[in-house]
Amino acid sequence: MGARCRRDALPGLVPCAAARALGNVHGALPLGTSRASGVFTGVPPEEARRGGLKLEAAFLQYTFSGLTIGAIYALVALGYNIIYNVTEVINFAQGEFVMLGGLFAVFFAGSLGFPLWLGFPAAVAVVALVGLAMERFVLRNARNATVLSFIIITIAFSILLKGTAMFAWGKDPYTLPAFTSGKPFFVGGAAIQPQALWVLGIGGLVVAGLSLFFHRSMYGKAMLACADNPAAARMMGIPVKRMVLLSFVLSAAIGAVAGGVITPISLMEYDRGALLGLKGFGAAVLGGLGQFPGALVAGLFLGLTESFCAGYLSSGYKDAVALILLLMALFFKPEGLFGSREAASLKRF
Amino acid sequence: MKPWKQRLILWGMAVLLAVGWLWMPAGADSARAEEPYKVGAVFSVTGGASFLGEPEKKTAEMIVEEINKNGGVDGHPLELILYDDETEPSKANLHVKRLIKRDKVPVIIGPTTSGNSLAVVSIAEQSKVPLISCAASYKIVTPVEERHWVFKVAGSDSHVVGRLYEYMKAKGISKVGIMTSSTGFGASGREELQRLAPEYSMELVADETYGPKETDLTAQLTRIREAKPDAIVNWSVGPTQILAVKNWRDLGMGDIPLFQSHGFGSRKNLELAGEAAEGVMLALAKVNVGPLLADDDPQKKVIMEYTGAYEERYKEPISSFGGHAWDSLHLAVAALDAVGPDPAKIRDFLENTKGFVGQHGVFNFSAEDHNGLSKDDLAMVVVKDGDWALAE
Amino acid sequence: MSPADRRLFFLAVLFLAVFPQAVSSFDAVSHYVDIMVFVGIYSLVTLGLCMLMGYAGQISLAQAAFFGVGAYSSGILTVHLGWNPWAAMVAGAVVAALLAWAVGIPALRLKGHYLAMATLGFGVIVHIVFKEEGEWTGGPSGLVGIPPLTAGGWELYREIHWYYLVWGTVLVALLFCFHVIRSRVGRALMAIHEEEKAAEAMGVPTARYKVQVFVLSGVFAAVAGSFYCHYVGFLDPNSFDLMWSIRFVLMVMVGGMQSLWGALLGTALLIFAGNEWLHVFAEYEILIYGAILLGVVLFLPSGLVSLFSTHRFSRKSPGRAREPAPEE
Amino acid sequence: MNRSSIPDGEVLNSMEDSDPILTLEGVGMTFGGVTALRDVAHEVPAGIIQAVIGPNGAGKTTLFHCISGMLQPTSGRVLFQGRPITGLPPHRIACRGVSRTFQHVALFKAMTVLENVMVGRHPRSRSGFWAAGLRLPGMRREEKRIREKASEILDLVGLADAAPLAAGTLPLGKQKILEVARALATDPRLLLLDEPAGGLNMNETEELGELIRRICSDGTTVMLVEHDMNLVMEISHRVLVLHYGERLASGSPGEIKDHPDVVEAYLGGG
Repeated sequence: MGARCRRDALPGLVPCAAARALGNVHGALPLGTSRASGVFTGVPPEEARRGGLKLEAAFLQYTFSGLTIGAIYALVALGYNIIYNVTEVINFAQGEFVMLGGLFAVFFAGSLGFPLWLGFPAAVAVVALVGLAMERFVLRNARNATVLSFIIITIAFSILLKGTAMFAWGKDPYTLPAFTSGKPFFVGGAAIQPQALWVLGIGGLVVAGLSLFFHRSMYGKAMLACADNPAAARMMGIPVKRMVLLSFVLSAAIGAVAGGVITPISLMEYDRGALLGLKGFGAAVLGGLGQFPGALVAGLFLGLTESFCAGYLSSGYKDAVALILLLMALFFKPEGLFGSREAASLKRF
Repeated sequence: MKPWKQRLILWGMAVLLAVGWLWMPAGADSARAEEPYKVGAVFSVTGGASFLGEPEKKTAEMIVEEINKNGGVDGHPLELILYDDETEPSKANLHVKRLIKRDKVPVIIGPTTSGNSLAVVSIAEQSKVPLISCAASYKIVTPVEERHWVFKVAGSDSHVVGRLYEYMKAKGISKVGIMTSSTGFGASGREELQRLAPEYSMELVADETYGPKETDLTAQLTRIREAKPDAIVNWSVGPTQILAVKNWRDLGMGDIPLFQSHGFGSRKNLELAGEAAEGVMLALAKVNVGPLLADDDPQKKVIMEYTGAYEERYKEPISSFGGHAWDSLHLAVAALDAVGPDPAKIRDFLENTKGFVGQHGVFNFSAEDHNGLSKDDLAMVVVKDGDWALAE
Repeated sequence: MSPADRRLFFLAVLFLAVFPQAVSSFDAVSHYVDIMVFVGIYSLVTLGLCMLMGYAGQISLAQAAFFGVGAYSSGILTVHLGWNPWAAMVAGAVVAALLAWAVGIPALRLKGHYLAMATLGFGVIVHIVFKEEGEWTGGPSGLVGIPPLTAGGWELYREIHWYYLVWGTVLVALLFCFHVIRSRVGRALMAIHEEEKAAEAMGVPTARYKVQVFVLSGVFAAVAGSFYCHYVGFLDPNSFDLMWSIRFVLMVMVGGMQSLWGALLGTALLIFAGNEWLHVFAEYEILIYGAILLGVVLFLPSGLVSLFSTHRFSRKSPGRAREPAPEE
Repeated sequence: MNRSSIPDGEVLNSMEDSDPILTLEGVGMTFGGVTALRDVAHEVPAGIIQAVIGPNGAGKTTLFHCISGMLQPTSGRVLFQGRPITGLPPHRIACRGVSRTFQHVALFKAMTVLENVMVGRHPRSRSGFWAAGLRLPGMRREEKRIREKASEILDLVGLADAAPLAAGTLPLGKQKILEVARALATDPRLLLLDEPAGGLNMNETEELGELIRRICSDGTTVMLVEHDMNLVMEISHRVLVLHYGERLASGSPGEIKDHPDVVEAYLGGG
């Protein structure tokens, strides 16, 4: 056994000493500021080039992983926006939809052995049903509830979802095979997993589909009308109740899509929802609550910020960065980076 | 609210409370013909550390049944009073007090986690009841002058780190990049990795931490790669240790060997990580690799017996954490058998126990060492063809 | 304090005074005193939260953070800097007050969902700080070596001492809150809860009051945290995470957030349930929490106190809690 | 629109020599492109009942919001007793002596009638958290004074019997009166009443008119937005007419009744 280790697992134990020294130079430098390694005297130009390339590769790597997780945040943010637009309720259980989406995808595609093209939509459909149940059987029963009650109700529901998931799947993390197998490929020294492309692609599709839905279809337009003025919408014969229901279904489905595509990359377990939900909310607020393009940009921005923070500053405080951004946005620009103050002032804060 | 409705709910609650009262286990004063020997246990059966506490609970229950079937301890039936602290220090605190005050147990095994153990050591000290913790932190039994009544059966992280560094040194590795999760487990590992590095002339060229809910470790690994280490050590439990393996493989870093903490030592992790885990190395307690042990290994027999019984009864692979419950409970039983249910005598017996063959090693306690294990009780293991194999 | 509340208060004092003697004679419940110490500690937190939520109508999902700030201030100052525990306790309260003030000014301009999310985000950030600043807080491994509380030369090591210390503090805090409620300030808080615009037009500086009551709740939580710190003698960041903030809200809501008695009742019920009665359910506990929360909000929005005679328990006239009185 | 059709300055001077208690200087308010008030200038002499009338959407309530600080005018400024109050938060304006009622009743419904009025004493009392929590003697004396004053006001408006009831349980007419009582408790120099007679029956309206007169004769200037023209014409000394956010006319009730622009606005603009 030892021989195997020495040959296969531990090669290159004696790399060129100069490269090591260089590595240390870079290790000690603030990485983000020293792209041009050549400025250090005494460093051979060839090594300098290699060092520079490495830094570039790191930068690219952070960008790719930031965009991937950012796409997920953006999807979660879209979910918040859809419900908020129609009901002005913030659904604290949004993150749990993501968790459920991932775990149901594992259930259908992994445990039941469905092919992925069937298992993934099945997972989305089931989670959409959960969203439907949440609106129909819980929120609708709280008719005269105060804002506070709505907050507590959605929190309570998220606890229930989390607890149920813990029962159904236990506490272990689950993984899902990538949508397409294949080795990661390298761009400029940075590794990209094929699944990351699926995340970005499907995220893009969802956004495109949503904008078509809201701007072209009757249903979508009717939903937006409910958001603007429910009383007027009701008078014009739009079934507001059904629109509210639809908004929960849609938003749960989008959350499930996010969960399904990210699981092959990051695994999924029962208590992942809260943090994803919180960060998605951060993206929604940064982008201006109710603003679809804003959510998209803000989600990617948040993902990149986190990734760069983990890469260049401190990985321990990575999660805090997103939340600090959220607080800053809430405190100083509650209408969001891309929203207008006027539009925001008309909303019920 | 209508008055009759009010009354209905009030009565309903009163009935529930009454039922709850009656349900409570009978107090210690209920006399029985055959006075049983009691052992108290506090495990994290639920909550964040349930993956540790649950096999501990199962193991303890299995052992008690076995012992009672074979005539009990010195003629007395063994009674295990087990509470779940839900991985919360305040509950561990309450339960240990309850075991001492209400249940009047002469010895306590657990708690499961280092945090909860540290939250109760002072109670054991004040109440003068011996406590055999199943957690790893060295702080539980140091300084030993202030831990007169506290023992632990889990090897310290310093043993694991020592074993890893020893192996690396033998392989000519000197620059190490470490990545640890910001949990009690990860933080303790990080502390030991930093503390012991000079002793084995290791240079830590990278030191990354990450949250336990992290979804992507490529940034951390990329940073480590920048620092050009000879080897990487990841120290975490839960999904992040799988992510570390996957991302390490995806980033094409297979030429830098990856060492994991002993937390990786469960078959479930091997399944989750799949092919990516080939070549990952770790230092494990021998209980994990029973079948691989040489026949003349002193632990082979007890490990194989435990493994067989547990897997037959629960239809699931053993985990090394259940081994802690085995060790602590058998130590407690040995003490009860020898000196009876007297806390002070049990303590003295435990402190003088030598050569006790358990699941996690051969224990040699002394007044200076309330753990009794060393790094030599661990085996270096490598992942090969989706299974464990002994390294060297 | 209304006559009914005063009667109840004296009953409560009486009950609390004899409780330890009463339970200590029964082995089966002798440890209830220990549980009551925790009930007392958490009651301090929920009393403050009740003032904030039930009276001023502002939600906070950050109470665990203030609880933690108090606990860690006490822990760090006594362990690393060797302070006297009582001085550390005061320092912890001051730190929490400053923090609540600094966060409250921008945060309490927000309403409803936004306020909830802002406080939630703040709470999570504080939790991350507890985990990351390992040099001071002990990080995720926890802070050990916290000295016991001493009073007048002798150590507080027996549960009964703790019991009287904690419950004495709770009763003082309760009295303080009752006095505040039945005053100009309390009326202003309730006015903010009901019609913020109208309150403002009546000359109530709503922003300042909201921040003040937020600070009050933060200070209460911090003092409770200091007690917790010395009582348990060990701090783990997970005792101050989001789930605890939600639990505090749950305690207040279950008891009935429109009444200070409700906060005490809810706290006692949930702590006893969590430590004694829900063990039967073990893993199901999380589900039961969710179900209780949902059930209370949907079917019993004014909490358990609304089941008792409304005259005695609820505040003077809590909107939804009471059937409309007949017109003159 | 010709906005100076009535030379009100002369009329005012002939009627009141004192300084105006309220001066509006070119007050304008726009909401995202919609103009609610445009360049409104006006002076309210102290001690009178000043009505503000106009068709729906004329900007009357917006004007009240601008005076009481609920809204910040986008242009111009408001002077109270000669000092600008634009930009002050509503509670500071209330402390200066401007109080108001709301078009849609905004009582503290779960609090008792007496407590509602006691909240109104807020700007005229001072004890804070500490004083209250510790029940300092000063606070107890003050509390007693607040209670006495509030009862006195309830007596004045005829709600003394309802004192211990929850405000939300009163019939609408009484709620409207309670709003006035609550506003009176702040000892206002200027009282803004936003449609106080809305939803009241004939008898109640009459009583209200009496009450407003009494308030005015006690030295409080009253500004009143009202649709009930009989009430307006009966009790007010001056009337300001707003139309599409602009000042259309101002004068005595008699002058306004016959003013051609006003007649046209009401008939034409409805």
